[in-house]
Amino acid sequence: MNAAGPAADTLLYLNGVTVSFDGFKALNELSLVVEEGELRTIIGPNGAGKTTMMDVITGKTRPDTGEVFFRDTADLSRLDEAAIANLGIGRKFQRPTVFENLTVFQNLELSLADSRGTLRTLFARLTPDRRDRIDGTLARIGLTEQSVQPAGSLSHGQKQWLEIGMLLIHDRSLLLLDEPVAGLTDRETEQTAELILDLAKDRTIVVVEHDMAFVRSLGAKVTVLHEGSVLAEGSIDHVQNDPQVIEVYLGR
Amino acid sequence: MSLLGQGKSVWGPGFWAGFVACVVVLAVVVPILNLWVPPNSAVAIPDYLVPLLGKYLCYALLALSLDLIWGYAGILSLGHGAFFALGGYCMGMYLMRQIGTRGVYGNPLLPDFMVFLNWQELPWFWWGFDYFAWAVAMVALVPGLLALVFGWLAFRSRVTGVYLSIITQAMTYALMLAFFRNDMGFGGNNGMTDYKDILGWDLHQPNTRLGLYLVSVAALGAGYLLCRFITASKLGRVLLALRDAESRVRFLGYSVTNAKLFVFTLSAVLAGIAGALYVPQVGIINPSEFSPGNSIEIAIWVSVGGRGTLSGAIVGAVLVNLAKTWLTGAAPETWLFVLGALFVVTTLVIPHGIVGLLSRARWVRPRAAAPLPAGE
Amino acid sequence: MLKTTWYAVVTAAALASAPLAATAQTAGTIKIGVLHSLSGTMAISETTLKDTILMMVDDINKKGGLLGKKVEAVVVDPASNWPLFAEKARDLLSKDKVAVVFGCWTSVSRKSVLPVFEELNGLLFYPVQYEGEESSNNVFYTGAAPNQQAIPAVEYLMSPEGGSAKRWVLEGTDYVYPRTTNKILEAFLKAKGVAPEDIKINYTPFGHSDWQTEVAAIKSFASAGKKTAVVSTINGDANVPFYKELANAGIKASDIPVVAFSVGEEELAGIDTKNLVGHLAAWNYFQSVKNPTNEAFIKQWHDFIKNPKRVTNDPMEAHYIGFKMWAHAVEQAGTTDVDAVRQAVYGQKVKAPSGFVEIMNTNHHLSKPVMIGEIQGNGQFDIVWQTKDTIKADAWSPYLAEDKGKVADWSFPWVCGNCTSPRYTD
Amino acid sequence: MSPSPAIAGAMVPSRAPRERVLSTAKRVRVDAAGLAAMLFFLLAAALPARADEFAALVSALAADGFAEKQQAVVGLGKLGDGRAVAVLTALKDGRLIMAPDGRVLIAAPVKPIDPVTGDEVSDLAADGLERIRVNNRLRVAIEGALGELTLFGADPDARLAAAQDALRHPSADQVPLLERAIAAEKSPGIRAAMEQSLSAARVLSGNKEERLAALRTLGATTDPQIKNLLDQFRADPDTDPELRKAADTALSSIENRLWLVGLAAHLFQGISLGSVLLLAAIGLAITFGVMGVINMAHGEMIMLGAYAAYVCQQFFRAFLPPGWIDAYLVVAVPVAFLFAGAVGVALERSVIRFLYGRPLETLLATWGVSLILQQAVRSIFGSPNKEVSNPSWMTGGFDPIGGFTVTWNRLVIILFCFIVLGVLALILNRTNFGLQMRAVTQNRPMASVMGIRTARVDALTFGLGSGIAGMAGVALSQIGNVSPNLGTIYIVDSFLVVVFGGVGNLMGTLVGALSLGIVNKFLEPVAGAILGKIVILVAIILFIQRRPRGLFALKGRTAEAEA
Repeated sequence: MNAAGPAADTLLYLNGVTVSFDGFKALNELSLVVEEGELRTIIGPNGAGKTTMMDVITGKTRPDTGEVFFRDTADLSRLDEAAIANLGIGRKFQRPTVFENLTVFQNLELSLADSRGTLRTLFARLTPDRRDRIDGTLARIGLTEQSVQPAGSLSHGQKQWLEIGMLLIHDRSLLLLDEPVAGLTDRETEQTAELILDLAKDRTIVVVEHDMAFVRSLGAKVTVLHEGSVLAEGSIDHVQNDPQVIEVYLGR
Repeated sequence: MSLLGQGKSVWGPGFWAGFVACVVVLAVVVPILNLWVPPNSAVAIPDYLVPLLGKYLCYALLALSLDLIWGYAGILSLGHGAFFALGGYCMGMYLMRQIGTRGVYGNPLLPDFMVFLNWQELPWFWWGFDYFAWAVAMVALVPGLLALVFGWLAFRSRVTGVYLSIITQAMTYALMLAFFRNDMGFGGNNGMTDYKDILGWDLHQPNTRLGLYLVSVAALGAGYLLCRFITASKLGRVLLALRDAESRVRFLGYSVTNAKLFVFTLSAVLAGIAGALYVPQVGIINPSEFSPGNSIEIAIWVSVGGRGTLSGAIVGAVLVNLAKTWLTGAAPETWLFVLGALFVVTTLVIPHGIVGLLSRARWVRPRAAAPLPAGE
Repeated sequence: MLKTTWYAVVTAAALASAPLAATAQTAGTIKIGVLHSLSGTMAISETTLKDTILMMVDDINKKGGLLGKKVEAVVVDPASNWPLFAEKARDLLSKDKVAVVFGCWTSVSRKSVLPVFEELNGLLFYPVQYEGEESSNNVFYTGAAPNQQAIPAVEYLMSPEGGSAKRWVLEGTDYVYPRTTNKILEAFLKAKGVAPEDIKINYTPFGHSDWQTEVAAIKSFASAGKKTAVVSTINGDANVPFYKELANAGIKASDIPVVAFSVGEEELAGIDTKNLVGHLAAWNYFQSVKNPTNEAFIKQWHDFIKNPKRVTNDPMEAHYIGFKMWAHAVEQAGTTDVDAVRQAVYGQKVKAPSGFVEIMNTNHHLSKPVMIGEIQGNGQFDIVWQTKDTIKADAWSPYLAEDKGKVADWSFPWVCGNCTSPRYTD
Repeated sequence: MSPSPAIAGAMVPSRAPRERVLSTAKRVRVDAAGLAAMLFFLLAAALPARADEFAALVSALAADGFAEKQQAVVGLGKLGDGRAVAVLTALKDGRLIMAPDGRVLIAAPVKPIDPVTGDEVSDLAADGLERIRVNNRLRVAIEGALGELTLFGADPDARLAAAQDALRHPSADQVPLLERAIAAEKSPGIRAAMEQSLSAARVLSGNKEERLAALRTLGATTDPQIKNLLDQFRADPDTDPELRKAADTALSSIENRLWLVGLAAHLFQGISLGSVLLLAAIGLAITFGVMGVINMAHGEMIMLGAYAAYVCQQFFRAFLPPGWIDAYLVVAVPVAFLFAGAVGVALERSVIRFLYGRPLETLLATWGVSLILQQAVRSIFGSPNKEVSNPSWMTGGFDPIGGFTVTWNRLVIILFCFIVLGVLALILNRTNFGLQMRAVTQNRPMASVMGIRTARVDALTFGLGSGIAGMAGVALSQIGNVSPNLGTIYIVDSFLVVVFGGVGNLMGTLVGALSLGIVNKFLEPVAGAILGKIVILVAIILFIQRRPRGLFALKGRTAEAEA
């Protein structure tokens, strides 16, 4: 590990990450540090590189330059999605992506934390304790009645929760939530906020969000991305008074 | 069928009742109608129908193997005929060796087509095909290995959807050209035919044919149970999941490559077995089995019957080929119109195939079959 | 949902029994099978043969049928699919109980149905020139064997009349007929003292559509100073692009004559022959033959097909001969029983449109005249050479080592199509 | 019924002047015919003494045996009588006929002409006439005789042709003939050709200096026949070593040229094959590449285009003056485009529009459609191939650098192919329709919100793709056969090209097609036609592993996002 390496309690560490598509720099020398157990919200205008950052962390996109470390041991830029997922990094997509043709129950079953080996899955049995954990999660995300419905038939909000549930049940140490309340009613938004705060007790969470009210309600440290790099960082009030941030937001 | 996919209903009594019923019809009623019902009676099944039915069953097994990867894992192979044909060739080579000195040139060492190409000794890849066991092993191994290598290359580098379909087509096309070459040592365009006997039984005897037919029934039944076991397992749900949202499955930590590779290889082996049973019953194997058109037809059987439902694959294969047999005789000038129209109509009117339609029409809930996703 | 399968299977069975179990052997008619591809790649050539048989049936029924019964043709479409040929053959013999089958074009289709005919003791009339190396008791071969087409053609090209060719390109599609023919020709040419380096053999795939390279190769091979000729066993579809390339590359018949064994009037009808004048084909019949029988044949064809532009060709004539012979044999035997008819077919004579009396020999092959025709601008052939008399077909070629001593003779004491000694000793 | 020979002969169509630059064979024929008429009046008067001898030889052409005919032909050649040109040409083209009374006449559109007097003969019924047959041996003799005659003719093309022909069959006895010709020749170009032929002849005869000079001139040729001539010459043991050295230098220079020629030939063949692949694939690049419809009926669209060409040709033959026939192809292109396009639109409206977003279902439906179209064409036109002839301006070829022939039909197709591609690119990138098309294919709902009538755009786009396939069919009818199976030949290759190039990218299709064509043509001589193709297929498969989205893949998140 080089001298500029991350501190001991650092969970996620991005250093000088650059990603460009056909010349357009989606991430530009982005450096970011997330502490163990932290709840971090990331905001920024469209095209600021929020989603690309998630892609880099989860291995969907390889950075052109720069390094990405998890628990200062694993270099994420060398691993593929599955491996990264198995390190305990979970991701919730901007568009809720659940398996529409599987039932809610089956969605959770697939997310259960246990062996992912092809043959193992072929012979996997559904033991009582596993069933209990699934039922527990169903209760926690309030989808017990829907457990045998195809996930495709759920409402938008329910899908969001199911997806969070899928992250829960595979107890990840780091959750990446991409716009978890996009398109939700205020009611649902509140519930989601509670859910996230609840989750944040025992794991690290990074939330990407537009909705300022929601961000405020989380009351966590905020990072502002702009044109692929960090523009400002700090408490919500601090960043909202940052002239650059105001310029960027009012500018558009 | 409540509590979908939680292991109970899939193997419930309802299933076994239906399954046993089908097996009895195929494996008991048919032989009785063939052997003990007087031939002039209306329900009698004359000898010439038996190998025909056997052929349909082989096609059904082939369709099943495609449905496993297309209907459940979303891999549309347009080269599945290649695995079928390879299995067939392995069996064909065994049957050729059985001819011995009964060939046109009566050469004890070489098949006729090698004699006439002035070959002096048996090429290495023909060694061992005098033994049935070896041939059977090859029937599974050759298609399996090809699928393993091809699949590993393709899935590892995440070739998906249409790209995959087209290169599988390229694969079978290349194989067709290769097998057409007389210098390849597989009989060129004529392929292999005029078989005499298998394991000592005379292939021209009706009883031998009935035997082959029964073996086909067994193979289809076993293949069906195997596929059902896979699709009902957690792996089955992983497959469905990756069919619909591949990268999401990766983010869950499953190895998409391995899962695909597993079913693809398995499916290829099933196709190979189907081919091996097909050859002795139709009596010839030649390179046109590799033609891309044939592989596309397999996909058509599946979608006519109902993609993503194992029974649909079987029903589709049987019905389409029945229609073909019938029409080529009854309406030789116009059967292509009918068949073509059939394909257009099925895709337009009953997108989920016959079984899908029945399922909708009746209380049966489609198990993880519908709705099919937008194309991969 | 298994129930659904169950129901489907039942419907399937119902569907199946309807058409398949329909084994109505209507009295008062004699059924004959027509086994020619009406769709797929071979439809191009085979459809015409189907019509020819229908024409003959039509004709014989007009004349009161056979043995006082009407003749009914059962037409099926094996769709250029070789396994389907075998399946359909089985249907015709077992289900429709046809007395005889007229059909097949490609060697592979014949090979595929052969076991079926032998197993069920059926009778097949096969109308196309082929590679020989076969004499089945259940097949009558009414097309040419190699010694009735290939050898005479090459002899002609060697003669001063034909331009005394010294250097040879054997160009063929890669399947058994060209392979065998070229093998025989190679042996023949070497026997005639042609040096190996003066023989170029090349094979291309079916439906080969881009002939630039090959035509260029032929050109340069021919530029060695010696008079060069091309013997083409190129199959059906690939011929059109081949000749178009040939014509446009400016290869004149007077420079490099091309003699083809698979190009007849029907094929020429698909090619613009203006620039191919002088290239050759070898057959046992040409439409341009001048004699009453042929004029009647052509007229009959035009009346039947209702299109005076349609041409006749060699395989059609072969079917004409085959059908007549079978009909005569049935009249003689007074039955359609295969064994009786087979015996009656031996020695049958038919005044053929070729202008010769052709006879069926006990090796199940015909004695036929050989004619060399030059392509004309109007898509017809000018006969520039023909044998004085008919030539008896060799089922087994004297030029092939593996055929040494093989005899095809289904009359006593041989009674065998592939033996080196008689089956019976007096 | 086939028309009686005389009529058949008379029906050889009159040739357009455009054709003068075409193949040697026809140059001799065409111009000799024209020339004969002119020469006739000069010579008829000039050579009365020989007239009877000429007449005798002409009537000898009607002899039964080919041998006698041949003697007569050779005689006519030696005679040097200009009238012979017309006679021999007619004989070669099967226009020389014999009247029942044994008179030998030249068949002409109106009335036969007596070659001796040159008068029209009107006292004959058409049916008694019999065409005088020729065979290849006779043709060789005729060409030889014509060559000798035309060396002194008035027409430069004919003289040039004759000179080059003499180069093809050098022989010692040509020397005096050529020398006289060179002496008489005015045009430097033709004289050069004659001198080359002369040197070829001189290498065989003539004294040492002449031979040395001859060898030096021959070094500049690229004719494989000359190469063989020299090979034999130097192989001859009793050749003087100095000459052998000269021969060697000549040979090596020829070989170098030939190598270059071979390279050029392969390149042309490759581009030609590539252009065919490209034509077959462009339409698919629209329907499949842009719209994402796996159109298995694409091949049948090509087939329909080819039949459209056939129908146009038949129409021209039946209803328009014979002179216009050469224009049929020009008419066929738009006709094919509209027809195939219309069928495409109908197909889109009736079937495909219900299947958007379900590409694999479109595969099955269109496969069904392709079966129907094939059978439909089969039952309308019949199974056998249909004859679609090259218009005279696409017949034959020319030899740009000596050694290989560029055929007109392929050259035209290459040009046509690039024109089509160019126009298409303009439509896509410069027109409003193109803009709408891209809008719809990229974001359907947004496009419809912006007031684009997406349904209409879909139909038109599919129609465009099908129409282009139709035009491809017209082009393919010029090099291949026109049969109901035409489409099935090209469908697999078309998909390979589009996928190899990268779906949704015309540039990719272009580069893909051309590279496949060229590689194929360089492989074929080495590996053979079949192995070559197999190698390429395997190469494509492996390539797709490297670049899972083809040669010109779209980059960025849009491409990675899944359906």
